[in-house]
Amino acid sequence: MTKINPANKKYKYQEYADIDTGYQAVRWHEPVIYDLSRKGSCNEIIPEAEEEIQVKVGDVTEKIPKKIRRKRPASLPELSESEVMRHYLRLSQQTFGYDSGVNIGLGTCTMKYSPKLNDQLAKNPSIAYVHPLQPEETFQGLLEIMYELRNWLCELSGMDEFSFQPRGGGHSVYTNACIMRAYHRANGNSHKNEVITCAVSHPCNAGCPSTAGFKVIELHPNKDTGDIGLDQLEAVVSDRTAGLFLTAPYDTGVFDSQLGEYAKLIHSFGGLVSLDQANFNGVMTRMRAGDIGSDLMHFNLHKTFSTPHGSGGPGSGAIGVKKELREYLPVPVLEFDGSQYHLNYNLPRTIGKTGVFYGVVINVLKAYAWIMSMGEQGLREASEWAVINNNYLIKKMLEVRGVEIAWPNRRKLQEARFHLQKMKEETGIGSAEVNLRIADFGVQTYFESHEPVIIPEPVTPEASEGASKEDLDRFVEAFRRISEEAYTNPEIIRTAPHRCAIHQTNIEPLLDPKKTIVTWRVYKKRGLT
Amino acid sequence: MTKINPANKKYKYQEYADIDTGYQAVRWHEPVIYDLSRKGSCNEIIPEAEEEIQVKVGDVTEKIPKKIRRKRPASLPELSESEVMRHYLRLSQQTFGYDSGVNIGLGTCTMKYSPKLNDQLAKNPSIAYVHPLQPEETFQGLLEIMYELRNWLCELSGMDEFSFQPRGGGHSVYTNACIMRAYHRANGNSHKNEVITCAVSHPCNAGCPSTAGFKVIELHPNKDTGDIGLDQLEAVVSDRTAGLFLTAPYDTGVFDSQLGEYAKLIHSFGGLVSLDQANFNGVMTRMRAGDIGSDLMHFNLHKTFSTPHGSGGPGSGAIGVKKELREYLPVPVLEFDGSQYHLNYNLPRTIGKTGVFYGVVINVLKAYAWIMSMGEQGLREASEWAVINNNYLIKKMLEVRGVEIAWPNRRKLQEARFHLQKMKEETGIGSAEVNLRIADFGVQTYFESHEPVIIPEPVTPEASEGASKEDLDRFVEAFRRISEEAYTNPEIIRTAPHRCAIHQTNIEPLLDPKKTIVTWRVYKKRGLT
Amino acid sequence: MKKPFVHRFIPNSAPGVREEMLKVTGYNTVDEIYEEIPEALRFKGELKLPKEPVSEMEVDRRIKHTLSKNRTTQELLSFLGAGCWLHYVPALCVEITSRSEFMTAYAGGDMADHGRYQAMFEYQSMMGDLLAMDVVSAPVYDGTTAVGDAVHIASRATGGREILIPGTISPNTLATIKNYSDPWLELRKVDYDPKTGLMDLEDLKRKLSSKVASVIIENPGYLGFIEEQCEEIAHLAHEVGALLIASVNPVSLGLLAAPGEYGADIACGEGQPLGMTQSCGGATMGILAVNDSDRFLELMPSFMVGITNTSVPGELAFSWHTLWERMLYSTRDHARSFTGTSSWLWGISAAVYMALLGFEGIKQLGKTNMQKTHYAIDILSRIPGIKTPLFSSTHFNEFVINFDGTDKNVAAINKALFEEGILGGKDLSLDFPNLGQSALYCVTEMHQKEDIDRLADVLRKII
Amino acid sequence: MKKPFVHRFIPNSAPGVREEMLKVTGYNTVDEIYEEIPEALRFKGELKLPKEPVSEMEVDRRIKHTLSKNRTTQELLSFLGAGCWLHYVPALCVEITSRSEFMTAYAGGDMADHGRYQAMFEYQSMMGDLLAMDVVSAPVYDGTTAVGDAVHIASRATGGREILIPGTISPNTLATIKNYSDPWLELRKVDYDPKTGLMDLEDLKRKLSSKVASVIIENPGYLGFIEEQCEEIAHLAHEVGALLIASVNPVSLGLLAAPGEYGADIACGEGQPLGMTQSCGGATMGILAVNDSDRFLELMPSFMVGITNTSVPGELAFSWHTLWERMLYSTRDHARSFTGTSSWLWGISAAVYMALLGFEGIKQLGKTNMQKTHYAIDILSRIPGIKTPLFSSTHFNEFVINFDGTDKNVAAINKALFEEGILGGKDLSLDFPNLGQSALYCVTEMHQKEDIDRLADVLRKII
Ligand SMILES: Cc1ncc(COP(=O)(O)O)c(C=O)c1O
Ligand SMILES: Cc1ncc(COP(=O)(O)O)c(C=O)c1O
Repeated sequence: MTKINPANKKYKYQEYADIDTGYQAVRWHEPVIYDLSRKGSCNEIIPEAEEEIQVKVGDVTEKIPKKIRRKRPASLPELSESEVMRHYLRLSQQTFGYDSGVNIGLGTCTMKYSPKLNDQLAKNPSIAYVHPLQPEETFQGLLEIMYELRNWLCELSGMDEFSFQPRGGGHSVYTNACIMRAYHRANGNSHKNEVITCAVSHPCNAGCPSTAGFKVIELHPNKDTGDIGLDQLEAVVSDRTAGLFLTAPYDTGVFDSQLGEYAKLIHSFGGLVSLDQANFNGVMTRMRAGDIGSDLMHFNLHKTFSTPHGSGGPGSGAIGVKKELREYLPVPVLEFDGSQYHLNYNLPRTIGKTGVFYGVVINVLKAYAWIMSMGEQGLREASEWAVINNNYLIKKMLEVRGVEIAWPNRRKLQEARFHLQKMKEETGIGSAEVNLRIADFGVQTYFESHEPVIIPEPVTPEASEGASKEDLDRFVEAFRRISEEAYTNPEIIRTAPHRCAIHQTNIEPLLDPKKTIVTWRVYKKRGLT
Repeated sequence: MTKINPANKKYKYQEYADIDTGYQAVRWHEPVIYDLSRKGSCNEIIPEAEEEIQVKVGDVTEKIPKKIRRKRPASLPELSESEVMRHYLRLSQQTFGYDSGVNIGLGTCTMKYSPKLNDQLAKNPSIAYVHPLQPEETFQGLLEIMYELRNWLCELSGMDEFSFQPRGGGHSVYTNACIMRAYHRANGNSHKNEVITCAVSHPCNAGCPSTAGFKVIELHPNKDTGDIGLDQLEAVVSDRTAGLFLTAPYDTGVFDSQLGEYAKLIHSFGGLVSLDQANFNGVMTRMRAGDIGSDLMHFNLHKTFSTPHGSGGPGSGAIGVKKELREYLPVPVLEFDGSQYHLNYNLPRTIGKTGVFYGVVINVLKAYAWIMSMGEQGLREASEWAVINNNYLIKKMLEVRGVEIAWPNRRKLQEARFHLQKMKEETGIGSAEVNLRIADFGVQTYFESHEPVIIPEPVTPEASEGASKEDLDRFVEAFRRISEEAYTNPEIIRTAPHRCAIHQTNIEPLLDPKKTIVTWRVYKKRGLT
Repeated sequence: MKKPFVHRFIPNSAPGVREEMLKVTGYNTVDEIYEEIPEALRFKGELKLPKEPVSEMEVDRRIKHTLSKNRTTQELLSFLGAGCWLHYVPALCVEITSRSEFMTAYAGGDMADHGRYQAMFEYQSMMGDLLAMDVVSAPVYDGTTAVGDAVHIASRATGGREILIPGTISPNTLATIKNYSDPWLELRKVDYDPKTGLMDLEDLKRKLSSKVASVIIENPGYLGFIEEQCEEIAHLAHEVGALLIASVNPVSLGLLAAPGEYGADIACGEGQPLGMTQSCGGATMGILAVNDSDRFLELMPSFMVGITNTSVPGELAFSWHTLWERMLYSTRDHARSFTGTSSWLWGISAAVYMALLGFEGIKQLGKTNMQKTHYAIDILSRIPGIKTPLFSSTHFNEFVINFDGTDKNVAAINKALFEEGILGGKDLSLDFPNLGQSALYCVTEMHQKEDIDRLADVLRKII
Repeated sequence: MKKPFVHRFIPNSAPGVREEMLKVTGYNTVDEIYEEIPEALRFKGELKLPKEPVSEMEVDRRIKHTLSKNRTTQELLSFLGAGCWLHYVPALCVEITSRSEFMTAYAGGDMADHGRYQAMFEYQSMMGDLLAMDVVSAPVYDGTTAVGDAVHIASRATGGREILIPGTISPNTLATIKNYSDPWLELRKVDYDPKTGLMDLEDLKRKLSSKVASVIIENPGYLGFIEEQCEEIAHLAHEVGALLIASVNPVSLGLLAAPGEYGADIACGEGQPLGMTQSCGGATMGILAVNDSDRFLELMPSFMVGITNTSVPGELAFSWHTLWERMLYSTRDHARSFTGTSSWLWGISAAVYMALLGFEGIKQLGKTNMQKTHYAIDILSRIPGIKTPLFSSTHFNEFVINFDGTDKNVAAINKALFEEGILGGKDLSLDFPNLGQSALYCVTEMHQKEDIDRLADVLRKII
């Protein structure tokens, strides 16, 4: 049962607008907050110091040496509290969150339901008001949760130790790259300065080792298989190889069938394997990085493990390493002596830190609560459902005129790369255009592809276990209707969106550093050009 | 500076729709939740009893005698958690709350900002998890707050004692009517069974005494002054008069200039005066019911005192009485012995209870926090602003073609009654029609009038201190544009709304008991007729 | 010019705005407008109020400090029920009812506020299904006022003047409906069987007559037992033209027959278990429902959101204008009700609760409650000196413990329990003196086995 | 057929759906699809994980129980700062960041998610005003990684290989940027004046050369004092073509000169004070800004939301595609950054915070912090054996107490304080051994006078 607006079958859209989809986002035409400012409005949120203190110390701000005093007041907007509330309420309503509706489009993002209980627990004063430098014994509860999650992730990954210090996926891969660097140095192998990755791994698998100073060799997937293939790897591996950074499964949805062989090959050259399992969602309980030769790996707690995406973070990375690499982990590492939990800073070979304190502890809590809610059985089912949903989506999407799939010979797990090359040829409408239009149907836009764009006109949705059949049908129905439009009335698509809070955004000036403006103060000076 | 959609001055609405206003509500076309049901979906929110308990007691539900067991399962919808979340999220977005935008239209409702801090405090476990029958000494904190608020309200009203038991304004007036009844009976005056009210007091001033068994005499305001006038009152007062129930100021915005005389007159016949100060917002610190002869009165904490309206409650009434009437109050009454707070049930002449426990304690807390935030100075300023805002609104509204005001000779405090009789005559568009259209402008609809409709085509907005000048201008601008439409293109108005979540609602079947349907089960049986 | 007083809750209080706006009004000062209040009525004295505004942080600090003097049922082990129960509040109920739009909306039009009207229609619908009743109103104030409303409906529908109430009726409900029925009606208690707690049908028959407007039952009874004779009572009432009012606990209806199933004409109850925290009794909602009969529909005193269509074919809509003329706002001097602003937010909470748990969930919840309650009864009944359950009927999640076999009264026992961090059951010795030293205990899904065991251990120790 | 496993987080897990959907896929079982994973790579063992799903109520209960083992800075009197501060969190920050739409959105398109892009542009803009910088990015992970990013920007902009850092740099920041600069850059500490804590300009001059990419300053310094020589340092750095990186506390900027005012080229800082709770250091956001110069704009590693127009004249819009090619996603194997998902939600919190307090509010906040801090310094300095402030410069809201004049070390003192319910300042003896037995104390608006007095009393007692 497709639930696009059932009541509206008989709705005469034409009476009110020329293009209807059964959806319309709210349009507040909300100005930039500066344009809501009223000179002199202010909110007494923070009190002055107590009378006695003021009397005692006087205006100590006068002790600030003149040369370091603020010169000009910042021209922050001035609004009263209710106006701030209204403004951000409206902006929130103009944001299509996971809870708002179908989010299947965002492949590689693993959009799933973030349980509200977990968000509420993370606001509990018993975590919100803990300072990271309190004595360990005063936050054993939190350490227990972190340690338990560590244990569970060790089980799920086959790794021996975890750190939650990284605050995202990129941060994790970077931290792993630092560990790899430290490892080779410690072993006198500073010449090992090349890493190998592939073009259909998340870009951070190239970018993070690069940032850590490695030379990066990027392989492309085989045209026929979608794998990189042992032959390619053999051709580039050498004594200089520090390691291999791969995403599994690839962004294309292909699970490289020779991962095991790659690991052996890399190991035979003294290299390490770092597996990016940010997108673990299709394979929980079905494969473990540690079992197939990974020395390092990471999960994104904000993907597979349900922590909310927060409009773009805070996320949370969890890096797993084999015991040989434990000594290189960022400090502190979690330890349990049978009765007390400890933060051990005493790791002589530690890389030190790649971020402050212990990572996004609130997300550790949320992931912990989520796994507890699921149980092993639930994790297994969730992966199965991600896979079934995705394969259902594939079948349905391929019925849509102009939609094709890359590597149709490969079975796909949690996601797949579609493309619209045919549609583009036949109608001039490609993926970028369709993506302008799709939100008009009350579903989230979709992820096209990371660069390099190996498959032209790419479309990469991902149906996690959070998607229902009705959601999938709705998403496909939107595609079907857009395809119809492409073949009959492409102008609707080219001028889209028509049903969003705003209209087609002109990104051209934002691609030109001369024209780019990212603050109001510059906009006020220069205006748009 | 009128802020209707400034960016949009140059917006070619016609391209996308024929009628634009600079606003469009979200349209999810969200089905009734039953239509989202999926057989067998369920959410494990509550666990089964522990194994040991289950083993020990077995399936005790079998002990329920057959004849009292549920026969048919209730056909509640079955959805998974994220679907419930999505559904109600969407419905919330299709609701225009105070925070959403201009709410000036809702006269007599005193729409103002409800501080978020106060809502958050009311969720503090130290109030959320207090049971009302705990020993007094275990919730002294809460009793302290209630008692302090009692003190403050005594000050503000000039009354001697307060009870928070009533859960709304109507509930308060009713409780006051019960007290009045008990008082006269206790004084051997059971023959005093008439109360006097007036048509421009809130209907509960007639309805509640009626419900309490009084015969109600309803006076009409004088055509010229808007007051009821001593002469009218003298004509109906008698030995049978139990009391006078008036709202001050009236729904019309008129503050009856002879209130003091009325009180004297009523008292001279042995009657009591009960003043409805639900709409206290314009006169805080400027007049006190107790000083002008009221024996009983009430405030709505959910109006003047900022507690959120909750889509229609929970509100909270606070009834104030003079000390002679204290012994009739519902039990328990709050007391303080200098060190401990008590709930005194031992009031021999108490009317007993008109609701459960101690009333809407969470709103007592919120009102307390609000007054604390304001201070006396803030209360006074708030009233002044309500009055200034309203008088500004009056001036601006009267510039709109077809808008007039009742009793123009009277100065208005917190609200005023406008009317569109001229517009109706000249265009056929009256208040009901304009009210269909106004939400299209991104402002809340307005309150027309209580019954009886003494002033035809009434419009009763109320600008509390929460309204900004920009809000007022926006509201008036909407009126101005609708007036323009009325005179040029009234069809737009008659077919409105066009920019809301749904279209013009057909209320005809809901005015006919034969056709009225208020549950899905009946709808499924009968459908709309 | 007055020194500007800028307050965070008053947008216009920014400097300069007052002057600008006053100018438009044509008045020089706001006092000029206030002259409208006759001199003699104006207040000019001093108020004993805190003078100055207080910052948000300081309000937060002070109130948290004051509240911290409270002790809670999270920290103490509580067995209090008696009209306010410790149930689990699903996260979604909190999430949804905290949404600013629902929290702050009020009386907007059908189309502007369509979402909350739909939510309320859904509440009514789901509650109708749970109760097996066709007409449900938006929630009224609380469970006791709902019974009060029911009593009015019944008397107006039948013209009867007597209301028969169970001998075990909740004292809170009784106190409330005493007012509600005055001066229209007379309340008469029907005896109960001292062994089972059930209504004494013989006494009922004796008291039934054509003067009776309705018979009220509570199910589960205030004292926790399941009233199993509902069908018979309905039958007996109907025979004399009286109505049956059933006041029920909504979370019992997964297991117990729904009012509509045994012929109740009016159903009511307290909705607090459906996702509201205890809040010192301050978060309540009255359930009120009648059968779909012209006889009752128009007598409903409270808002009902109806379903209808719109100018666009196929579009459904919801409106609160349903039978407007029956309401206080229209009947005025002939009103028999006073429900205005009531408990809509909690109606939304209840809707979320019912949708989230579904019927199976509510059934399971009932089972969990009963099992834990019976476990408690089972182990407490083994304590020498204690008699429980006092009534032989089946219990849902409350039950009476009689302590006459000990040498302590309930007050003393509760005091001793409290010293161990336990809130004992509600002392019944005032409201039900004939039950001796008895207390009403409540056990729900929130009690762990070890909680119950602890109660037993401590009781054993102290009596 | 498998017995259906229905889970609340898996809508399709309702009975029957699996079969129906599998049929469409053309596979008989999901295992058939999993055959895609080569046999050898498949996991077939046992996992030591909790097997069964757990109900929401039970998760709530267990986790609250575990968390209750923590002690908090609400209950204990805490003087800990050192990178995570106890500031008041305005209710609106919580309200807005709790809104489902902001909490759960992620990577939607410019137009579908317009609201959060606008919010982020507003964050950038307000932060730009506060910093007096023209280019601000969406927040990065935390204050230490922001400095890490800054270091990369500086070296790429200048080609320099050396980074001069203050001798008093935060150990957390130092640890992070050590990694970030490896292998690109060399970190060299500049001496500080042992009396004032300020950077030793002579030493700075000695170390400055054309090899230097940037000079980092912290203001206030990690040890709490205000670095007053910013302008001179900027000048000295610029003279050799190096950049100035200023890492600042945003809530100090009501009083202290903004980085843009003294010529900083890159500004960074930890945004946690702007409406985030301490959360054991788990709620952080890195502030990152540069001046509006072509030189730096394209070197920004993180998302920036730009302002633009739309197809409708007059309409403004916001997009995160800003200079996409500079980002990791595009540069890939030549990347010098790795910021992906970072801390947008906290950016929204910061936006709300800045809009709510306004510049005057932030200034007042700074004053309150300084006054309380100086009050603390004042009364603590009178305690015999204590030397505070250790540095003679003016302090913002942190300061060093030296206990060398007592016979106890910081560890012992903190232990004794803890026994009185006080969390003493961060022990500096490990990170700054040359400061002897010193601790870093933090006093903010959240400390009442009596809190500070209590600290003094207890300290007097225990040392
Ligand atoms: C496979 C993979 N790796 C890494 C990342 C990067 O994660 P983050 O955005 O948290 O840096 C992503 C995020 O999309 C991903 O899908
Ligand atoms: C003057 C006046 N009295 C009484 C009431 C009734 O209040 P409630 O809706 O809480 O019953 C109102 C509400 O609009 C009112 O304005």
